[in-house]
Amino acid sequence: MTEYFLIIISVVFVNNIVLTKILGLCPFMGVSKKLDTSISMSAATAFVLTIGSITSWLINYFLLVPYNLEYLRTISFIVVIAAVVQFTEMVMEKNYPYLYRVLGIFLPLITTNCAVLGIPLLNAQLSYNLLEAAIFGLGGALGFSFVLILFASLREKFEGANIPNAMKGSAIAMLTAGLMSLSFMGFIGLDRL
Amino acid sequence: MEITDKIFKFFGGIKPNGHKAISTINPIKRLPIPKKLIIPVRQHVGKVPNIKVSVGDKVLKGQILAEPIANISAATHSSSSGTVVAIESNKIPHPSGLPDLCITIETDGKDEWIKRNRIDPSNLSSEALYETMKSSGIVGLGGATFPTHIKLNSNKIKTLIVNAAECEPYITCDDMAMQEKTKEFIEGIQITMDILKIPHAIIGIEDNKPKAIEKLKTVLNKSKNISIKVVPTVYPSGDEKRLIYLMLGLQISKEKRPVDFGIQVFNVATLISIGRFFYHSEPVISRVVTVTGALKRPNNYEALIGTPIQELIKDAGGKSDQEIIMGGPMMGFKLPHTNVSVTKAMNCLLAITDEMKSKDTFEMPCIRCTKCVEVCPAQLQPQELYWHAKSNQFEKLTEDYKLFDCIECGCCSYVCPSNIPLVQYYRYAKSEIRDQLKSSEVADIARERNEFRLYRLEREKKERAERNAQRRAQTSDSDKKKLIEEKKAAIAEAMKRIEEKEK
Amino acid sequence: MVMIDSPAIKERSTVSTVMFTVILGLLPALFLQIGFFGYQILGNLFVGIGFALFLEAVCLKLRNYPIRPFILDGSAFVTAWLLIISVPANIPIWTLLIGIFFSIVVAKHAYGGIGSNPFNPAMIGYAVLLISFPKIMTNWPISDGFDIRNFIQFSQFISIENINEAYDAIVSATPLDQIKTSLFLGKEVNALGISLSTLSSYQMIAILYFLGGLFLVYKKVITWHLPLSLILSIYIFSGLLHLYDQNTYMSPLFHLLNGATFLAAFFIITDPVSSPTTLKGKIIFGILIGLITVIIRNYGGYPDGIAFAVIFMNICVPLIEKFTQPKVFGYE
Amino acid sequence: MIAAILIILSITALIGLILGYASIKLKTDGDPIIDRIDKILPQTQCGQCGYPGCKPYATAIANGEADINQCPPGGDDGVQKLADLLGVEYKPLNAEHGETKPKSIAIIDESTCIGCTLCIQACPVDAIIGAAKQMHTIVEKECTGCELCLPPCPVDCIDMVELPETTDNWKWKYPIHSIRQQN
Amino acid sequence: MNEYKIILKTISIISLLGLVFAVSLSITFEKSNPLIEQNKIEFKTKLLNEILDGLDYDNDLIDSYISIKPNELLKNKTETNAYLAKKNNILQAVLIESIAPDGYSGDITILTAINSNDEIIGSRIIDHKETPGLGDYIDQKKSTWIFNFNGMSLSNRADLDWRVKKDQGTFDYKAGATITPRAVIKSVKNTLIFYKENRELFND
Amino acid sequence: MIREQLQDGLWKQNAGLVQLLGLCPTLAVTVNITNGVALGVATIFVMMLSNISISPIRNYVPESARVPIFILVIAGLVTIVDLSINALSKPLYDALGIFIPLIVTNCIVLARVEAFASKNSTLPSLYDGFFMGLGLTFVLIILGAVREIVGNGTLFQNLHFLIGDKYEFLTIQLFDSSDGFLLAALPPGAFIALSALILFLNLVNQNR
Ligand SMILES: Cc1cc2nc3c(=O)[nH]c(=O)nc-3n(C[C@H](O)[C@H](O)[C@H](O)COP(=O)(O)O)c2cc1C
Ligand SMILES: Cc1cc2nc3c(=O)[nH]c(=O)nc-3n(C[C@H](O)[C@H](O)[C@H](O)COP(=O)(O)O)c2cc1C
Ligand SMILES: Cc1cc2nc3c(=O)[nH]c(=O)nc-3n(C[C@H](O)[C@H](O)[C@H](O)COP(=O)(O)O)c2cc1C
Ligand SMILES: Cc1cc2nc3c(=O)[nH]c(=O)nc-3n(C[C@H](O)[C@H](O)[C@H](O)CO)c2cc1C
Ligand code: SF4
Ligand code: SF4
Ligand code: SF4
Ligand code: SF4
Ligand code: FES
Repeated sequence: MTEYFLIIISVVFVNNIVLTKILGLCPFMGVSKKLDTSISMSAATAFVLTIGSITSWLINYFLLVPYNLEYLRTISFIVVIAAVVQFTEMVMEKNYPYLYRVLGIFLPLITTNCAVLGIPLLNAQLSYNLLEAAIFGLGGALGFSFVLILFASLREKFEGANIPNAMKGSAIAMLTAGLMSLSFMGFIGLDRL
Repeated sequence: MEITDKIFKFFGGIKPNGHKAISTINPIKRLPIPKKLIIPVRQHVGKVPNIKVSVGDKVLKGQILAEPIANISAATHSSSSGTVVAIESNKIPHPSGLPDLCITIETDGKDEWIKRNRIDPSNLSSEALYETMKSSGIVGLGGATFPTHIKLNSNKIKTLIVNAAECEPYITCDDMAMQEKTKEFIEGIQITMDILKIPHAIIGIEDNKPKAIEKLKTVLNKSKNISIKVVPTVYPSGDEKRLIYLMLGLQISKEKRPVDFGIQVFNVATLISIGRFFYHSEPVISRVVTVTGALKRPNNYEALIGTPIQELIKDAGGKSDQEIIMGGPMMGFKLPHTNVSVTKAMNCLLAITDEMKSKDTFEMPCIRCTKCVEVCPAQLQPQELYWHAKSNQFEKLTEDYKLFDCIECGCCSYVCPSNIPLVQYYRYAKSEIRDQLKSSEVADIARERNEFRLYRLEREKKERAERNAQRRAQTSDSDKKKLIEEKKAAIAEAMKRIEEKEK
Repeated sequence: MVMIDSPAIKERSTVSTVMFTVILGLLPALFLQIGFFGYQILGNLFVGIGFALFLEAVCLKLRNYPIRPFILDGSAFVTAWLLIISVPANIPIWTLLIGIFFSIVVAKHAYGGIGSNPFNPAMIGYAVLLISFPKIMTNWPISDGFDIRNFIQFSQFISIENINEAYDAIVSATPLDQIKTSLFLGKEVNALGISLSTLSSYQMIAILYFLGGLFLVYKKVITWHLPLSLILSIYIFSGLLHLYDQNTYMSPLFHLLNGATFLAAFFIITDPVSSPTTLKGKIIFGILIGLITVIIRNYGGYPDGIAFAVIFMNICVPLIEKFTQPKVFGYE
Repeated sequence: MIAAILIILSITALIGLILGYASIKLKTDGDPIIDRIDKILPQTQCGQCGYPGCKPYATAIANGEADINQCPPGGDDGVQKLADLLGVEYKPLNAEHGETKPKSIAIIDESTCIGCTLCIQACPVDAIIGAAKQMHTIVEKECTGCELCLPPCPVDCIDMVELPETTDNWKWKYPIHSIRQQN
Repeated sequence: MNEYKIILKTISIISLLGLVFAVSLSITFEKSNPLIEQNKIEFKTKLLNEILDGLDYDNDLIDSYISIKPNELLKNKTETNAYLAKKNNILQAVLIESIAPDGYSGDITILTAINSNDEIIGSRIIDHKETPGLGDYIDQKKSTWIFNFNGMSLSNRADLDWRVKKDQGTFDYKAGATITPRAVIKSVKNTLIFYKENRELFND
Repeated sequence: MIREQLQDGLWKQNAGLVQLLGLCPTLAVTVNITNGVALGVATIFVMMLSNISISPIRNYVPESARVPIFILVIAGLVTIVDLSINALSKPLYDALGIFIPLIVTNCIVLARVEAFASKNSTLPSLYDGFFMGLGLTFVLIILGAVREIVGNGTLFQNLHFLIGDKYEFLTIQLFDSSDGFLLAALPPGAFIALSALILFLNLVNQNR
């Protein structure tokens, strides 16, 4: 039990997938302008991440490892993930057209969210079992959603701030991400207990 | 609703120095009838009334100059007898400094009344009463100038609250009126109770008016149906909803009106006017104005509506170039022009003092110290309102932060260490939001009309096509060929023309 | 013509009065600090605040803001002061100036200057220094007790060089740090010989921060919500751990009197700009900072986690505020 | 090699099957975003955006054919709102499509009007009333100020007049003594 | 009918591409794999040789190892390999990997070479997460601290000497970072103890 | 056309600074110039290849499987690059770690495929891949240089992994690395440095 808890603590706080591991930054920067959209985006990403890490684990364990085909990891993982995303996208377009519209170019880009491929790859590297892999995926999703939502809520506030013109937009967002990352450095060591 | 002696203290509020003593030394003063009265046609919220006189007409005191045209509208009367010399745009006391339609009367000094007969409200049907009130020109004299006949036209009212708080610093007109016109005041309350058919009224009065309290208490000694509640002096206890809370412990938001809870609040001056209207058939042609501030002889004046304010200021020992605030120091606005005249809304003329001028006007950014939150009587988050108003985030203002519950009392600005003109930001945002609402309504109409037009054109086209088809069916084959050829030629010609043009 | 907006009258308090009251609250502790550690901290304050004001002026100039009123508002003064008293007095001056640069330029002016910064500038400066120069930041000068001669005796006004070698005679880790090291090495708490009957220099200074903080509450510069919730939170959470195992967790009183607890409770988490404005929000903010601090102190990599806890909670402020909006007059 | 090929092929074939099937089952129609865009547009119906009216422009934006900064009557505010709605970057109004003017309405000089009905046909919101050979008037409340009636008028009898500021439509201004020095 | 076509088209194009890449990838893999494996071996041998510091041996190190189960002294969590250097089939040295779990920020992995006299030939830090600039002086890339172990053995040093100077030992340390060296020293010492206690494992 | 593509790739539509795509490698591997260059070159290579592979088949790709197909191509190419780097320089491979396979998910690659290659013919697509990749590589190099100098006091550390052991002398030691400003080498420093770079770009654009 504790080790699962620690996995979550680790990916959410200590080795946060976005701020410490530096994965999934493009959607982190791109879909954080408004709180509402960021919440939808994190839900979609969380879904894909969890499903993705489970299916990838299955592929790795049952297909690649037995035949010594580890070099096919990248291609097989990502193709499956891309299909999951595409499927999610279609479901969304059908059922939540407005959301689909707002998430815009970032929905297909879930596929290219580094975290989405990174977590299954890390799973394979760390040779986690299925449960651990699923929890790692879920934790990664939580870690991503957590910082994305916090970041979006901060950025919404910036609209009223007297930010210098040259800093407006992506510069201040990047700086904020840096300072957020700085604060996450404080959690170093908590994944040991 | 149970009425007890309990005072319910509301959240927030401030206690600025009252400065009330300076204008209560002398009794209310009357000035001679001015040579010219400049009477704005509209002095209330609502529709502009219809002008009933024309240039050159002789008018008598109390004669209707303009008649209400809709429910939310009020009449305007002549304050003295004389001749209408102009009906034109003129400067009015308004924060914008924009002119509005005014009727200028040259007085004849005779101050001759039109024929008056006493009206007994108990003899009138409610419709007749409503119409009578509509022609009285009585509007809320507490500042809002909302037509009183609407506020009285309800059978749901259970509680009448008399707003005698007069919480703004410097202003003393209600205080003096209660002391000197006690009888008319009580009469007004009585009649209003009769009209509303309720047995009881409460007067809410701040404890910084001991003389008025004393006087009222002695007069009301025998009467059981009018009670007095003395409330602590905290600005803005005079605000309608704060006062209701003070008296009854009932909180009312912007989304509701006191009538919805069976409560109606009237200002002292409004009630006096009601009394005078029913006992003396006197419409609103004058009001008590406090003239105070940086003047030699601050005083209260019973001024005819339309009196140029310079006459009051001169009498109070002021100079003609004095900068004047209309209303109190908290809610009033600086008059863009001081050559305007007394209106129904004018309860106070405050000559700007050195202390006000030296107010540090350097605006620093908000440091979120929440001093403003601690004093906001509407329990809003002024710093958030400011943050979003200054960056035009209107949606958040109305949805998340309830901007329209702000009563613009100015408590937040009063305490803000950063000297931010918070109320100005709120007024700006409110104007913009109202304007956007208005234009989206206009846009909706335009969209509908455009859609209808497109639909109409479509229909016409179809009809025409049908007609053509019918006609074609009647024409012979050779005719058809001919027609086609003609068309072809026409097209070729058109193409040629276009080519030439492009060259 | 004078511009007069309503209201035309105003209470006489300005941002500067607020800020310099804060400095007043910090003065007594400074006196003790000099007595214990020597007047080097004065040199740091002198140079550091000067540099902070200089940077402030440069930023204002670049951003086309009037300089005088913003320099006089005292916020840079407070920020620099808080940063300087949080770092060891023997810090090489260049290091300190880097911290001040991050406080004033990166954490404050990049976000639009006073009032706009989401993060606590002093704590950003502190965290940057701690992460970048852990060696310098964990070696505090050793005190031989309060000595009035520290005020006059010449030692060093500021230090310029790095402490590269082990000067065990003059530097040591702070009590929290020492405890952490000992626990790391498997010692038990009661074997550490730490008693609270005699107050160490750090603890006495902490008590003066507490008193200075009460002064701020009295002056209405801050409300009681933030300090009380932080103090209670640290007390309760560390108390629970202590109850659970007395041998590996220090007593709650130790946690209150050591590290930056009181300084943070009254002077740091109360930074109006970067803390929540709602009352409920303030309480949540204080409690969570306390919780994170206790966790970092007991399990994390840093001896004292307040700076990180503050920055982390700064990130959460907009969300906290969003969910703790008080009810408006008349609404249920 | 064979194993690799088989594995990849089975994965890809499966995916192809699922996605192909989904593309048929989950077909979508209609785009609610058009109405939301149209709601933001000012409905002046002036055609300055390059489309015959606001709705066509809204459709074009939704389909990604038009940029969000082509409507001068909507002004910068409008562009900002569109940017917010669509989650794209704000960009200043494209000057090619004209600039934002204060709201005005058309007035027909009734003494010159010859009653040709040309303006009636041009008006997108039917704000002009009058019959052939009779003097026309414009319903002030309904005129959007699109100026489309100006060019067809053969005798140039239509003028655009700006709505004057009155105490009714007056707005409180943004507080002027802000911290920033004017530069 | 049409629907079938769409599905079929999707399947065929994606599978076709899959085929192309499956083939080209396997070819690339077969071409590059030997190189990659060789790289791995070279890298490891280089490291081992460096620690052995010129020791004379004639066997192929990579192929001659024994597996060590997780145990309390070495603190290894999974089975690790201990390499054996032999000359003429006589054991000259062993290379044992150990983990110091009590570093400041997590595990420190150390590789220690012990010669037939039970003396340390050398130690190297394989992996650590100690604070850069503070605890990372144990790393051979940053300072020569780790070379202090050269020549030490359980018998030629007193117990006390296996300590940092602060604890009256012989090892240098940097002020403010004593946890790291203490952890490393403890782990290296334990490696020697492990070797002493399990000598028979290596001598078969 | 090609001029415009050059300008877009390097400045106006710069992946790392303007479009904010491809951020993960930009921030994660740029602890020194060598990593930056290596990953940059690998990315350029993948972008060019994927653009020219997809451009010719763009008309045969069914809408419903668009992204999976694109990503399949990209992933295949990346794996080839990945295997090659591993075969050529193991230390470099270790240093770049998980970020080589992650070129697959480097947003800029798919973004260019979607935005450009799937709409244009082969040759312009090739240029597009090259210039966009080059723009990103410049950012990688600048960030790498800044972070290496400030954080570690060196320049061209590990360059010999890339070009051979005999060039080890190229590493320049500016000051003792234990005096380095550690923040620069850590994740927060990466963000802050990129922020500074964007600020610089904004300032230049403002002044023009
Ligand atoms: C636009 C507007 C509409 C109002 N409608 C009503 C109404 O329908 N019935 C009523 O009794 N009072 C109505 N009132 C009067 C208010 O209840 C209130 O008494 C008046 O605004 C004076 O309050 P104040 O000066 O605090 O703003 C209305 C007021 C305004 C401004
Ligand atoms: C901040 C504020 C303070 C007010 N103070 C008073 C006051 O002191 N006396 C008063 O009669 N009305 C005051 N009003 C107006 C009342 O809310 C309300 O409009 C009035 O009592 C209604 O009576 P009327 O319709 O007879 O004017 C105040 C309004 C506001 C917003
Ligand atoms: C951020 C930070 C990082 C640290 N990193 C290490 C480290 O890597 N290795 C170490 O031994 N001590 C490290 N320490 C120092 C320990 O907390 C402790 O101060 C030190 O080991 C005790 O040294 P002393 O026995 O010389 O007092 C670090 C301290 C801090 C604040
Ligand atoms: C009660 C109080 C506490 C403050 N605490 C801090 C602080 O912890 N850190 C800081 O940089 N500034 C602090 N300031 C100063 C000021 O608020 C700060 O410089 C602003 O964040 C700058 O925008 C404080 C000010 C007050 C009034
Ligand atoms: S009082 Fe002024 S500075 Fe303080 S929070 Fe309110 S608006 Fe901001
Ligand atoms: S003006 Fe508005 S926000 Fe300010 S205190 Fe009054 S009600 Fe509150
Ligand atoms: S430019 Fe004119 S027609 Fe086009 S959207 Fe704007 S108002 Fe409508
Ligand atoms: S009257 Fe003229 S300006 Fe007004 S809406 Fe019609 S066409 Fe447009
Ligand atoms: S490069 Fe875009 S998410 Fe990682």
